[in-house]
Order: sequence, then structure tokens, then C-alpha cells
Amino acid sequence: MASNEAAAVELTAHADHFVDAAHERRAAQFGMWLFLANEILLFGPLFTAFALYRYLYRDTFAYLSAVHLDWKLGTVNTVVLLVSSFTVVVAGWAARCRRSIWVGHALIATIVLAGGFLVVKYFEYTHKFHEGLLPGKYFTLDLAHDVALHMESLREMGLNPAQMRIGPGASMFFALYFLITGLHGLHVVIGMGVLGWMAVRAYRGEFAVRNDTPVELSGLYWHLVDLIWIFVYPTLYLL
Amino acid sequence: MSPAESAHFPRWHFFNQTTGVMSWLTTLDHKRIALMYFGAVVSALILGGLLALGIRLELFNPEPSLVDAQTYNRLFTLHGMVMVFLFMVPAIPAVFGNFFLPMMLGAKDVAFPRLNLASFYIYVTGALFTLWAIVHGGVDTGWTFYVPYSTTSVVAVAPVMLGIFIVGLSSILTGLNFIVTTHTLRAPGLNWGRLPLFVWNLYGTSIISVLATPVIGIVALLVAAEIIFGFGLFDPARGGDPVLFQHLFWFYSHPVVYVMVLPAMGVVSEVFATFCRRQIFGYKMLAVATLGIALVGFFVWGHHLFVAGQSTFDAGIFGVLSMLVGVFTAIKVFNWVMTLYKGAVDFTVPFALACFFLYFLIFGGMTGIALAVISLDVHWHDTYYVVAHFHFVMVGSVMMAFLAAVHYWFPKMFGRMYSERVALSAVAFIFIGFNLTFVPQFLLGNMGMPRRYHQYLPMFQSLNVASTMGAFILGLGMFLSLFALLWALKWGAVAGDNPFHSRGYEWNTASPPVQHNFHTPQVIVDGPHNYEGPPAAQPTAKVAHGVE
Amino acid sequence: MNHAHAQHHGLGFFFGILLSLLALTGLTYVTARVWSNYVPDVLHVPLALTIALVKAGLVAWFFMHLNAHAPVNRAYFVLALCFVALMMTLIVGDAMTRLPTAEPNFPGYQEVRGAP
Amino acid sequence: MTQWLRELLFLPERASTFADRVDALHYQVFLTTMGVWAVITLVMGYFFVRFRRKRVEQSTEPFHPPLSMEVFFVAVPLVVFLGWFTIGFRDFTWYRNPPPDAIDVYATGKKWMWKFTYPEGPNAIDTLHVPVGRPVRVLITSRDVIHSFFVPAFRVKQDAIPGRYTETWFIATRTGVFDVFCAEYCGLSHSRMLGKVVVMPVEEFEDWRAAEREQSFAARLDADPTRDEARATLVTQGERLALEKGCGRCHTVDGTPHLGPTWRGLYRSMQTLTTGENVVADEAYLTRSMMNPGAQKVAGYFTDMPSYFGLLTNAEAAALVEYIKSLKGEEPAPGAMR
Repeated sequence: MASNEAAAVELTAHADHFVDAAHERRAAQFGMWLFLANEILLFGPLFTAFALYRYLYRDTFAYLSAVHLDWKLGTVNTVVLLVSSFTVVVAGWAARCRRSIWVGHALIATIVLAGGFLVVKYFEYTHKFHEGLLPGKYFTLDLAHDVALHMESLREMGLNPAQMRIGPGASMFFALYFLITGLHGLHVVIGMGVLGWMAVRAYRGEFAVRNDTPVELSGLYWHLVDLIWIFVYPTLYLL
Repeated sequence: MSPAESAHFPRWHFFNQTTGVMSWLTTLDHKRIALMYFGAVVSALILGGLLALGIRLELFNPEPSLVDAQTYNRLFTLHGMVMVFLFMVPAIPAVFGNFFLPMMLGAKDVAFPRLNLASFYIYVTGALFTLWAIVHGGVDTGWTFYVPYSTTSVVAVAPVMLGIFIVGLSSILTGLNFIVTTHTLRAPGLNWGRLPLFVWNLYGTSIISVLATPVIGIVALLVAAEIIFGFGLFDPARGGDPVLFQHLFWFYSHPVVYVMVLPAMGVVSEVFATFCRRQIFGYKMLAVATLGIALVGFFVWGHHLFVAGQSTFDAGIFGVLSMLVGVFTAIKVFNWVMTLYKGAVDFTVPFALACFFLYFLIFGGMTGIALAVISLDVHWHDTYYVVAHFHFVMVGSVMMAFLAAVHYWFPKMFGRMYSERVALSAVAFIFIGFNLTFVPQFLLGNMGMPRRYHQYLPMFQSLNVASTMGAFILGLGMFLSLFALLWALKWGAVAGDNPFHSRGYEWNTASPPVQHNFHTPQVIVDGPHNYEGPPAAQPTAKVAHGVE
Repeated sequence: MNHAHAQHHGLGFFFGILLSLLALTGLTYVTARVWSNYVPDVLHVPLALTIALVKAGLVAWFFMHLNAHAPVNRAYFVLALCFVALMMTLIVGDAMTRLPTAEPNFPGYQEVRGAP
Repeated sequence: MTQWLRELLFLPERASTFADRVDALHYQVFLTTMGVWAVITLVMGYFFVRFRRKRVEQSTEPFHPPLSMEVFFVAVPLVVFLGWFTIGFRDFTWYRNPPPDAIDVYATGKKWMWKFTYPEGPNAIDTLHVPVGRPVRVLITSRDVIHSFFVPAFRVKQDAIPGRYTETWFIATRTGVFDVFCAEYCGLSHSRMLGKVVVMPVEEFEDWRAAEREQSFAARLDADPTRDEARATLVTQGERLALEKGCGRCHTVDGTPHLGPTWRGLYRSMQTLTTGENVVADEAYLTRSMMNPGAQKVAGYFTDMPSYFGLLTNAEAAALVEYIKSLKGEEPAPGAMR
């Protein structure tokens, strides 16, 4: 086929200041990793703030996490994100094999999973709004009453409310909860946009005739979103 | 040095290979982007400098004279923000780094030219937005915007935070670009042991830009959340910790001092090497010290919190680490001085500026060491001593290095030579004015005058008067320097390709360079600044190329 | 060329990684909630963080092909994590070693300010 | 020599034991750094003359520094800097640990003034009276934004942080009047947030304190000639104190349960303790609960109350008790504020 030659040219196309396509690809990968390092430092302060306030208000945080965050939803979301990470790996693998349509399918699966993640998040958020579990001045839960209500379930969890200092820092927990999950959710949304764009390009058949660097880079970004959630899950939902 | 008689202005160069406004606004050429940055940061410098003169004028009298307290507070906020975020941070990396990093690597461009252009426009957008937000919102928090003052103040701090976030993004992208460029686009033969020291320093700077800047971004976000939504993260009434803000803020803002100083050190290394005609003494030590400053510099931020309610234990850790940064700097100073030894020293404007840089760095660095001694800091913290110290380092030495870079690379960038005599007298004004401005401020700090004072006790007046007079001499020198360079741009003598007979890699091409920097692909056979014997055969073809 | 190594792994291999990630998720839940009484209090946080780090390592090393990428990519990834860890240590360490008089809600406050 | 150096460096006079330590180290650092600076300048000047360029394209020989020289360049600054750090850190630890016999003064920063309060003693705005030769501990906090308590003559400085106490201490070595500045930028009148420290001989200080105490007591009596009115004032004071001290974060005054028992109808009510005993919440019990809350805890509450010992004066505790007594048992109208 005549297009084979054109494809070969496309596959090895590279910007003028690079030696060849592999050289350009290495640079792109490295650039992406630097960007990811920068993203890690973006989330770092939020986790630091969480660590600090968890140290200061340990009992309050333990209580709120155990009683007011739904570990089931958190776990479901963890599983959803892990699976979506896998589908992105599938997309990358298909791109390396030049199966552009399969790249599209895998990315659509990823976006659907991400949508599921956001739906779960939506239910979590509305529940919190409803109960008044909000940051700072919007925090309206009556804690003493709340503790009395959950006495039994606390004992079941092995916590002894009589020995806990529950109270101070309660609104702080939700400030951090909304900041961390909100920023993470924003990344999910951006990631969906990027992967959607890649899926469109994949269905156009671009990755059969172009190198797969864009798929790999957007996949790296998506994995980072997953990576951050791997830390969010135990810190917010379990500890 | 007088330009060689045979000097000619090349027919084709990166200014005229394409023409028209759009060819500049949409250019991907790192040299043109660098020049656009040049214009932007010099505008910021002039703005910040005029604000500084306003501040000094107000402080001429102990009583309020020119402006009221509120206006004064806005003035120093604006001065700090403009100088730190809009001038100092991008000054040397974005202008000279952009221009010379690819040339020193023998590359045609930076790794991601589009990202480079994007980072320029992000910078401009962020800068304009920040300025608008500060002026429109009447922000008076100082550039450190400490909580809870900034979160309870009635003025609109949140948009400024957004502006800083945007400017920060620009420096992240520039840093990322530089790191990738340094790793992937080195010419054949240019191994890590042959990198010019300017490149080493830009590399260290870029690490800081990439890894520290996101932190100020998130801090800006937290403060905005606090102001707009009342999240209460730093609000003691809700159990928040105001000191956490200071920790996070200085996690960015201390390393960013090295974003300003490291490139300056790089420039001075190049200048010393050229005008002493030697590779810098102890090249490896200098490279290691550069990375040392970049990495250890991340973990000294707590010395801004010695009296802020930080624990004694943390103070000890940060105290020791601060000393280590001092050691790295001392190593550099020794090495620069030793570069003169058995060299062939030529006194020119860039060399004079590099010497003045050394003077300011030693002075500022030593006072910095004194400040890092914890018990002494208790007295000096937040006084004019600190003001004088960081102006010595960040303005004195960095400004000297910036001017040294301008004067050293001016012939390479524009192909013309400034008047040595006018430039030297301007530099003399700057040096004298600078000392007169800030030495009295050290003494004011010793007396105990706190910073950010709109009015002061009469006992502080004599030193303040001296400082104000110095500031005007400094300003005069700066404008003289600016006019000398502007004049040279049009009427200066043709410089020739290498008027300083430097053996830095960036001189291996015409002045001004062609669009893709070099006429022939570069092959590096020797370390930079090897002045042993005659110059190595350079692969540069002396033919003026047209547009390819 | 640089991802040649990654290509050796088929989809089955990556699926195996996914399964181990899911298993580790189960493990972290079980140790934190179901068996929480058998895990000493001081170990809860380190254990959960260790499992999270292992999971993150699996994702980064295999899913993100860090095993096949240039060493400098790994270096920057690790450097970023180290910086976050040091930031956390120094800031939380500050609160841990601060004067207990500083803040009424801090642990230890009552011992100093409390009974005469 | 030291006097001359002090004047050369424009340092204010030394009026505390800490100032002596700070200045001694300062002179050492100053002289060393100036010496180093002079040596570097001289060496550079010599090199400059000795090695000036003779030909345009002059070649130079590469010079590879021996290892010993590199070690020297690293070791000398390292040792010197760490030496300074050690001395500085020793002094700093000393400065961070006030002796147990220190006199306590509470300093509260507020836009834009300092309020100094002595336990069981007088209040003063912007003027701090201290005895000479006796350790004085200043417990610092802020009512609004961060301020910084700075006495140049004592060389002490400590930030005042809202919601938290920080402390500094000093032994004044000479009598006199010294400036207090606010060193942390705190807004419009930051530069006018000035205060004074008046250092007095010990006997004079004791006399002053006794007189001030007398006077404030007399003033209160003058203002409230009848006992009932005095009592009413105490209730108002107690209400204000409850706001100031944040009691409302745990205790309501409208009868609804919160983190701690409500104050409505608490006085003389029968309470069951965690130990199973019953007590009557009388004045003694209420006061004890403020000062040592853990001793007799009412059953059914899961939050530990912090002790207010040292944070409330006897008079303030009495005012709070009077306030609680005034909250009679009847239920308030629905929707009444806490």
C-alpha cells in the first residue's frame, strides 16, 4: 500500500532540533515525569496539613473518619480507579501495537470508569452537604449529640469514646477532606478531557500511523491521578 | 577590548531572518522569546525601582510626609511583589537562560519551544493580572501575605493569589524545559564534566522551580479558600495553625531565593572565566556546590520562623542546615577568588560588575550567616537588618550579576558594543549608591528599627536620610546604565563575533547569532574556557548563511 | 527502543499487577478496620502508609513503565517523594516538639498548664 | 572595646542578661567576617595587579587544585559556621527555657496596642513594669493578627500568635525605660504600635504593684457602691469572660447539651460523676472544675475540658461562677442563642 510509506514517515517524524523520533520521545517522557514530580509537590502540602492536624486532633479525626466517611464508597472508588489505570495500560499497549481502534475502546472504558468515580463522589458530597459536614464556618453538626448517637458503632470498631477527645478540629477534617478530594477530582476531570481527546484521535486512526507518545503521556498523567488516590484512600477513609 | 578591525555585522541573523510583528509574537525561537522576556522584566525592574524610590522618599522624614500609612503599605507590597515575582525570579533564567542555554549546549533550540512561548505568555498574563489585582484590590499585606492578616484583611487578596499561581506556572514550565534540554540536547562530546557553569547553575535553579513552585501554588489556593469560603485551615478560632502557613510559604519562598542567586552565580562564573582567561578554579567543586545549594536550600526554610513560635528542636535542625548552605557559598567564593591566580586578568565592565557581585555576595552572605545564628536572629528578625541583608544578596549581588550578564552578552545578543567609559561610570554610581542605601539599613536594624514601618522614632532619622540619598544615587546609576545600553543598541560600534576572545561555547557563532544558533552542527572536543594554547579548531563556518 | 523492555510484558502480566493492587487494597482495609484490635496503635499509620507505598510503587514501576524509562525519570520521581516526606517530617516534627504551652488543644497541654 | 563596638554598630544599650550573650557573639561574628572580607579583598587586589593580562590572546595553564586545598576550603568555613551555630543554639536554648521562679506577665497584642496583665494584679496598656535583676516571663498571645513583641535593649523578640501562647523571658540588668516595638507587620498602624518597658528596683516594683492592685480594687468599689450592683457587674464580667475564653465552644447557656454540660440550671443541681458519686454543683465544685476538670467529671461527656489554671485569675473565676449562678433553671425561648 502506498500509505505504508507515508505511515513510516509519520512514525519517524520529529521536530528539527531533535536527532530522531526516539530522541524526541525520550525528551517528552522526561518532561512528563518532571511535570508529575511537580504535581506530587502540589499535593504534598495538603497531605502535610492533613498529617499536622491529624496529629493535633487525632481523636476527632479518627472519629469523623470512622463514622462520617463511608469506607465502602471509598473502597469502591479505589477499585474503580485501579481498574481504570489498568484500562489505560491496555490503551498504551494497543498504541504500541498500532491498533488505533483498540486504543479508543480502552480509553472510552477508562472514561466510563472515571465517570463512575465522579458519580460516587457526587453522592458522597451531597450526603456531606446534607448533614452539614462542611469546612470551617459551614460546619453545622452537633458533635456531642452525634457522638451519643454513634456510641454503639464506635464500640464495635474498638474505639472507646470515653477516652477520646472529640471536638476540636472537626471542621478542619472536612476542610482537608474537601480540599484533597476536590483537587483530586479536578485532576480526574482534566484527565477525562485529555483521555477523551486521545480517544477521538484514536478513532480517527491516528495512532496506527503516528507514534504513540501522546497516548503514553496522557496515560502517565492518569496513573498519577490513581497514584494520589492510593494515598488519599487510607489517609482519609481508614486511619 | 576593542572590537577587531575586521569586525562586520552579519547580513543575516535572528532579527531579520523573518520579519513582522507576528513573526515575533508567535516565534518559537528561544532567542526571540528571551528578548521578549528581557523587555518584560526590565519594565518590571523599572516599575519596582520607582516604587522603591517612592518608599525611600517617604522614609526621609520620621513623620508621615508624602503618603498616608495605607498608601505606604500598598507601595511596599507592590514593590515586593513586582521585584520578587516579576523581576528577580524570571530575570536571569528567563532572559539569559533562554538565550544562552541552548547555545551553550550546542543545540538549535530548547526541548519544547512551544512550551517556552506558552510560558512567556503565561508570565505576561499572570504579571498583568497580579498588578491589576494588587492595585485594584489595594492589597497591603506585604509580599509575604502572612495569615491571619491576609485572610482577615478587607482587601481583595484572593485574586493576587491567583495571579501568583499563574506566574508560578510560567516558571515551572521554564524550569521543566531547561532540565529536559540539558539532559537531552547536549551536542556530541558535551558530557556533564564539560558543561559550562552557567548551565550547571541554571540546572540547579530549574530543579527548584519545578519542585518548589507548586507549593506556593497550593498555598495560594489555601489562602484563597480561607478568604472566599472560610475553610479555617489557618484560623486559630477553628483550631487552625497560622504557623503552618509560614512553613508552607517559606518552603517555596526560601528556595526561590536560590532561584534568584544561582543563575547570578552562573553568570559570574562565566565572566570570571572569560576575563581571567581560565577555566574556573575547582570546576567540579563549584558544580557540586551548586547542586548542594539547590537541594539543601530546600530544607532551611525554618530559619524564617526562629521567633515565630517554631519549636526549639526544629530551629536547631534548620540552623545547622542553613550553615551548610553558607559553606557551599563560601566554597564558591574561594574558587572565584582563586580563579584570578595565575590568570590573565582584564579589567572590563562585566569583570568589574562580577567583582562587585563578589563583594555584595560576601557581605550579604556573611550577614546571612550571622542571621542564621539563632540567638542573633532573635534580635534581628523582622528588622531593617534583614531588609538590608536580603537586598545585599538579592538586589546587590543579583543585580550586579544581571548587569554583568547584560554587559557580557550584549555584543553577542545585539552584535554591537556599548561605550565602556559611560557604562563604567554608571556602574560606579550604582555601586556607591547601593552601599549608601543599604549599609545604613544594617545599622538601623542593629538599633532595632522593625521593617515595614511607615513612620519611625526620630532617633532613626539620620541613617534613614543617608539611605534615601543612596537610593537616588543608585537610581541615577541604573538609568545611566539603561541609556548607555539603549544608545549602543543603535549607534554602538560593531562588536564582531567574539570581542572578549572568550572560549565559552556560545561565542562559537556570529553576533548576533543566526536563527538556529550555529552555521554547522557543534561537536565539543574540550571543556569550556580552556585557554591553554591557541583556540581549538572551531567547526564554525565564517560564511553568512541566508534563510534556509 | 527504550520501551522494548515494557513490551515484553503482555496484558496478562499487567492484569496480574492489577489483581495484586486490588489484593493490597483489601489488605489495607482489613488491617485498618477488621483486625484493628490486633494491630498495635503505633503501627496503624506506618502499616497503611507502607501498603500505600507498595501500591504506588507497583503502579509507577509497571503501569507507568518506570522500569523501562531513563534512570533520571526515576530519580526525579523519588526526589519528589523525598521532598514531600521531608516537608511532612519537619512540619509535623515542629508541632510534636513545640512548647506544650503553645496551644490548648495540643497533647501535653494539660500536663504543663494543668493541676498545680 | 565592647563599648566602642556597640557604638560603631549603633546597637542600643544592653539591658538584659540575654543581651550580653547576644552581643558577645555578635562582636565575634562581626570581627571575623570583616576580617575575612578584608583578606579576600586584599588577595584579590594582589592577584589583580600581579596577574593582569599582557596579551590579548594570552594563554594560561590549567591549574588543578590539590585535594588538600579543596578539603581546606570546605573544612574552614564548616568548622567556623558550626562553631557559631553551636554557641548560638546554646544561647537560644537558654533563652527558650525560663527559670521556674520567673514572674509571669501576660502580654496580649491587639491592633495596635500591647496589653500587659499580671496574674491577680493590674492591667496596663502599652507599659510593662518589671523589676530589675529578677527573671520575668512574658506569655504572649494576640487577639487578632500576628504581632511580635520586641524589646531591642533586651535583644528579645517573640511573635504573638492568635489562639496560642508563646513565651519569652529576660532578666533586666539596669533600671530605665526601654522601647517596645511590634516587629511583625500588622496593618495600618503597625509603626505606631509602640510600648515601653519600665525597669524598676525590686522594692519599688512591689510597691507599685500593691498600689495598682489597691487602686483597681478601690476603683471597682467606687464604681459599684452597692453590693447587688457589684454582683450584677460580676455577672456581666462573667458573661464577657465566657465569650473571651471560648467557654461557649463546649458549654451552652440555653439548656441544650453540647460537648460539656449546659450552664443553664447547673448551679446547685445534682450531677452524677463518672465514678458514680453524686455531687451538688456549688461554687466550690464549679471553681474546681475550671481549675482541675479531670478530678470530678460528670458522666456522659466524652470530651476532656482543658484546665484553666493560670489562665483565669481568682477574680475571673468568681465572675464566671456568678454568671453561671445567674443562669436559672427555666428553659429559654426556642431559638435562643447559645
